[in-house]
Amino acid sequence: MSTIRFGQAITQALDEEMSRDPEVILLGEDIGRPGGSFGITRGLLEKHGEDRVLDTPISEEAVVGAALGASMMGARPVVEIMFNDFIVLAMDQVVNQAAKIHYMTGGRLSAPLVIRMLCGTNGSTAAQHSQSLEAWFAHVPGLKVVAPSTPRDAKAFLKAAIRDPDPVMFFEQRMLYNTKGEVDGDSEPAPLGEGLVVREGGDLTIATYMRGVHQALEAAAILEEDGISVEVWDVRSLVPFDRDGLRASLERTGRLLTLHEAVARGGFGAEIAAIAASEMFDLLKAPIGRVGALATPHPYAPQLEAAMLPSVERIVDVARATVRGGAGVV
Amino acid sequence: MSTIRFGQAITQALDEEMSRDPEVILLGEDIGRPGGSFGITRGLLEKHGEDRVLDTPISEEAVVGAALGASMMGARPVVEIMFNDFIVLAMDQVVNQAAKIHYMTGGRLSAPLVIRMLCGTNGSTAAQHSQSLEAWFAHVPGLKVVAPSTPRDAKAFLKAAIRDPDPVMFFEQRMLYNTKGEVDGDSEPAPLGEGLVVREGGDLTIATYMRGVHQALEAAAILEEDGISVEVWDVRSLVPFDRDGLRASLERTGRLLTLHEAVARGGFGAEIAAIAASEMFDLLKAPIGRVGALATPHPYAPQLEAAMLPSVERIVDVARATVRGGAGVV
Amino acid sequence: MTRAVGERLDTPTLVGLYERMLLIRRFEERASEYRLAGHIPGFLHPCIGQEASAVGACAALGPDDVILSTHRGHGHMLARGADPGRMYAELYARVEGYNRSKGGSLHMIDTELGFLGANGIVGGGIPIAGGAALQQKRRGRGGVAVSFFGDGAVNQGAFHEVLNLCALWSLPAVFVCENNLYGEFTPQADQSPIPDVADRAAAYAMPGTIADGNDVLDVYEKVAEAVARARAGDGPSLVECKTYRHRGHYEGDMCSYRPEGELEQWLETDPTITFPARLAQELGVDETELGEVRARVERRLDEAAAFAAAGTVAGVEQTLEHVYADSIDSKALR
Amino acid sequence: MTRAVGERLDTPTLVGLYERMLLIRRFEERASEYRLAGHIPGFLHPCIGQEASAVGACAALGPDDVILSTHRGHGHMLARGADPGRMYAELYARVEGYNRSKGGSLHMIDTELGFLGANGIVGGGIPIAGGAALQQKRRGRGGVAVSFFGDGAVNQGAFHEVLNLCALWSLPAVFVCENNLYGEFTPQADQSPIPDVADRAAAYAMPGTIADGNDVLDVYEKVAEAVARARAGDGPSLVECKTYRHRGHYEGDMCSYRPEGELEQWLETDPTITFPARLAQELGVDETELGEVRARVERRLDEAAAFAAAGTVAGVEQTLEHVYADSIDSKALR
Ligand SMILES: Cc1ncc(C[n+]2csc(CCOP(=O)(O)OP(=O)(O)O)c2C)c(N)n1
Ligand SMILES: Cc1ncc(C[n+]2csc(CCOP(=O)(O)OP(=O)(O)O)c2C)c(N)n1
Ligand SMILES: [Mg+2]
Ligand SMILES: [Mg+2]
Repeated sequence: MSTIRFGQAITQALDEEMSRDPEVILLGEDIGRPGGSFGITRGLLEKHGEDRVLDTPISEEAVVGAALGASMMGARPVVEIMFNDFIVLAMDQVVNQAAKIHYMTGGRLSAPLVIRMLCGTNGSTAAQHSQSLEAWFAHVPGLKVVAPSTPRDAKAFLKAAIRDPDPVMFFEQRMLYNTKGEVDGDSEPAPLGEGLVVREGGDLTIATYMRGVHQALEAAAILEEDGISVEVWDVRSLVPFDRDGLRASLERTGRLLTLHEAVARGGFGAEIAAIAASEMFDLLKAPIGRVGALATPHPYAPQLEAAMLPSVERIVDVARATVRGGAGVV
Repeated sequence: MSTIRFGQAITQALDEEMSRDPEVILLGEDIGRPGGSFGITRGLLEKHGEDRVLDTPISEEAVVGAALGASMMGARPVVEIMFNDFIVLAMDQVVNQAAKIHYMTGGRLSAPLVIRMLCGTNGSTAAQHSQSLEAWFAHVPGLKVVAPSTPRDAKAFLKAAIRDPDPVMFFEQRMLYNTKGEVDGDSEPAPLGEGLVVREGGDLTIATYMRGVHQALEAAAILEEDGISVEVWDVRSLVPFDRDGLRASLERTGRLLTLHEAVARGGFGAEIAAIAASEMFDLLKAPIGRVGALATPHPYAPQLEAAMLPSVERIVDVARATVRGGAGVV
Repeated sequence: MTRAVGERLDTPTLVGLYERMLLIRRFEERASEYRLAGHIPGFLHPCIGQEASAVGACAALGPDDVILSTHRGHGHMLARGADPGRMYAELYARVEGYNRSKGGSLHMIDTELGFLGANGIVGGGIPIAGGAALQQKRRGRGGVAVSFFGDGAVNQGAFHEVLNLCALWSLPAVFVCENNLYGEFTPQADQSPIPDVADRAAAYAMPGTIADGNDVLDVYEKVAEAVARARAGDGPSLVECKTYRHRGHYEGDMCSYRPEGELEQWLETDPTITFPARLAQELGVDETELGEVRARVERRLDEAAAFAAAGTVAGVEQTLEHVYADSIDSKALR
Repeated sequence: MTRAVGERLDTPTLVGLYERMLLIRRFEERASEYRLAGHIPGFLHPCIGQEASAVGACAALGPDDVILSTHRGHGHMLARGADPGRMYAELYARVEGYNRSKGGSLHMIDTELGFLGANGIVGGGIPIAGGAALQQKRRGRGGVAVSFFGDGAVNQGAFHEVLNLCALWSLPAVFVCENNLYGEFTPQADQSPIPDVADRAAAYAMPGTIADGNDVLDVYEKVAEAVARARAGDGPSLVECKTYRHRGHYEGDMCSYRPEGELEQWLETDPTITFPARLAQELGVDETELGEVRARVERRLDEAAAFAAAGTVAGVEQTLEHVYADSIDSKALR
């Protein structure tokens, strides 16, 4: 057991899986000797060789395609996409090809690849380097979508994703890279598809993921002083989604607030809210609170971006309104 | 007033707008002399000239980019994307560029272009020619998203979209192309952002768009025999979304069912459900029903595809369960 | 063209090439009929007229090689040796079909033959082929990956990115462009400023050659050269096959966009007519033998069609199968 | 290189080119300081070392021409004549900035100068440039569209699609590749099998030329030729400028990936040193005059920085402005 940064947990997962399975290969821009734009793959080329850590041209579509084709023939490729804003350049390979290959072929081919993507803002990174696009992929049958909030989960889920027989979209929020947490040395993969109660409470469930979990915990501490007891439920895996976990939490609290850094409109929080309002309606005692980014592109100016992004204050406000019977505010 | 097909309404809108404004130009694959894969632009090259009806190579990204660049300098381009499944190849130009240009530039540039896309299945068109991807674009601030259900709306909204100062994603469902309806000769554009009560009812609101409207009407007729009075509310414009219209309908019915051909998980129905459960919770007397395609790629076999797609029977079942107090079923 | 047909391959092999071309031709002609008779839903893009490029290219391949194809893929698949019965079964949407009725014409595969898929997206198979070539190289058994695509696809960004990547990494890929002069209803000349796709190879420092796409042996030889180069570790090549589709872009297209006389001119080099003529003339293959070939093809296709017609219609519970390869279905399928 | 500098342009113009290069150099050096001092959030990609290609190319343009740029766009913008004050104001995130503080370095524009934007997406500006060229052609006033991009961007699909489209339609576009030998931390040789980007022009039947990217006059002349061709209706060209960035990919990058001695070698052709030396040597421009240029640049930048520092911070209510160009905000903004 050691305390490491989120980014290091990713590195460890890659390293350990590469050591375990020679078919695990990495592809991405600048991931070779430079170790990637965020240093995640540092040392891996030296350790595992040039033919397993493939530094690519700036050709996102070809790179994802290369991973896909190799995966269909037995490789276990992990692609690094520097910012999820750039995955738009490879959407055909992700959405029309990788996601559908198993189904279209009646189960005869599959695409066990992982696409690791940085997401979220790093502060004034503006409109094209800050988005959180996970909701798109949850709408595409055939893809799995993972969004860890801690080093432990990042490591265990990335290992699971690499061993998973299906294409997995793996989101790594930039603001979490330097957060720390405990991780086992040679940890096992954790099964995808299970949420986690991170903090127990009786009045309100905040269903969230990635950095939202940390913001929710902060908000929960503030709300506790108000006498509002918040349960923080870490979604962790958008697809598969842990309906049972959500239900169990709502049975305890009866109230729901969804939270993510992605734009609220059409975000995955809408899906969670819809599941609750459809399948767990009888448990709901209050309007569902929704917190996400405002429906604008990311502004460059820090104060504007702060206004656009979900903040602990906004979470607290919406949580109060939800519990005290006001309408849910986005 | 004349009765024309949906496809003809699109053609008329293009033709009339081209006659009105010389800056309206068309771009797309095979749209020139051949008149497009579905005949929508037939005759327009001959009438308006080769320099306004631009038949392009198979280069979706360059084509959308061409429209975007021209629009930023004063043109009013309308792009035809043969199937919305192919827009994935132009996502950077749509999502990172066109959607954000106005905001990123502090309002100094804008991108008044329209992207017309065929969507939905035409029967066994399988996994890469059948999708309904409108929800993605509703999640992208800066885009407007329109999804008409009748020839009249198709014409009036396309005209509005062409005159609109922002990028508009315009969805045309394949199965509607041959449906007929009344349309004014030289009709005016209709403002984007208003839903429409297509049928009044007191027990249940079906919020839907495109072909869903027609299926909902069929279902409503069947449900009427059961004594269930259904209001069919045509969303028409996903962005801007008519919250007031939804609220007014829920005030009458107190129950909601969302319906679209797109995959239910993460579809725009989830956003509608979330809005209702958050902002109109007090109006809700029952779990929200959700009907959409199952979360699979589109199968080729007709009977499998029929099972995957929303059917009138499924709508009726979910509507009954909703009104009679059962849980909402996807 | 002037080289004798018998110079490179023996007579049975040459007759085999003819048989395969004819199988493709008749498979497609019958598919068109079966579609009109209501047995086949969805799209059909016949490759009638282009049989020589499919058969010539696949004749240059070995068992370890893999293929990525296009929307016009029946010919490539049959040329590779696929079973027309399972193909018709797929078109008929039967469980016995190659894709268990989930793919249809646009997504057909044969994993045993390394046929990794037709594709509904123009250019969509090219990146996958690049990845397949990468894995071939990693395997180190000398296998290559062949990517078929049309003249229209070469204007897609994917073409460019993948040729660059494969050349950069010296991957064993062979890019076969079937230039049939049209993308849908639009002539190639209205889609690209250069007539010869092969001329684009230089941008990636790879060889680009032009084959007479209606001459099965010319295609065979040019592709064989590219394959040899790839197997030797010398990297990818681009081979352009000049050919023509006799029928419409898809079944139902009336081809009103064609200049008069164009089809007629191409019919003169119809490979299913010119090639057996050469076999007869140059090698003395007689009408009896050619007649046997024709009869064998019809018998095979009779059986294939019967197999398809007798196939099983999937139960609707299968709708939710195969979305994911593991069995998380109950959780992920909503 | 051997042609005398005075052969083509008069002395004041040449001195002006120097001044503009120096303005860019000092703008970037100061921006780096201002960033360290905490005035500038977000990314900064300095173009230090590449001033000659920006200034040479923009010198060939007229008022109707438009420009699309990259993440490394400050130089292009200043070369075009933009106001360093409004640029710093944008970097400082002030309302007086070119983008009202909503864009920052990566998205800066100057609509009056036809500078239609830096871009955060590698290759993302190229398709927009194609569209701008289309509109220039439709306008019929002889305007061209210039697209700047790096050696890394030429492996993006967009590059290929757009060059094909523009050549096909004979659009008045000029594609200027600034080949600085690296994409981020990876050498060009590890990204493409051909060293000269200009060699890719042939794939689109357009001229491809190589300029010494550190020689402002060579760039000027090659780009001027391409512009003339475009204005004449003869279609697009590709001009490759061989150059080098002295600093890291972004501010903060320590350049550990560079071979020893490489930077030093390029410093010898630093355009902000070699060009004034030539002006002195060949045209007798004296140290006083050059000193005045330097002083003027510093004064301008002092004022620019002061303007930025005195700028207004947008109120948070402006967060929701400019999402849409019409006033549907209350409806669409959720
Ligand atoms: C990305 C994409 N764009 C457009 C289409 C529609 N489409 C199908 S086939 C075709 C023409 C392809 O031309 P070519 O590559 O020459 O192949 P051919 O049909 O001639 O064999 C087009 C435009 C598509 N399937 N995918
Ligand atoms: C689509 C996309 N992929 C990756 C990046 C990250 N990135 C930013 S600049 C850059 C290198 C670009 O190299 P080049 O085109 O040569 O321009 P230079 O930085 O050398 O000026 C990369 C990979 C990006 N911004 N966009
Ligand atoms: Mg073709
Ligand atoms: Mg570079």
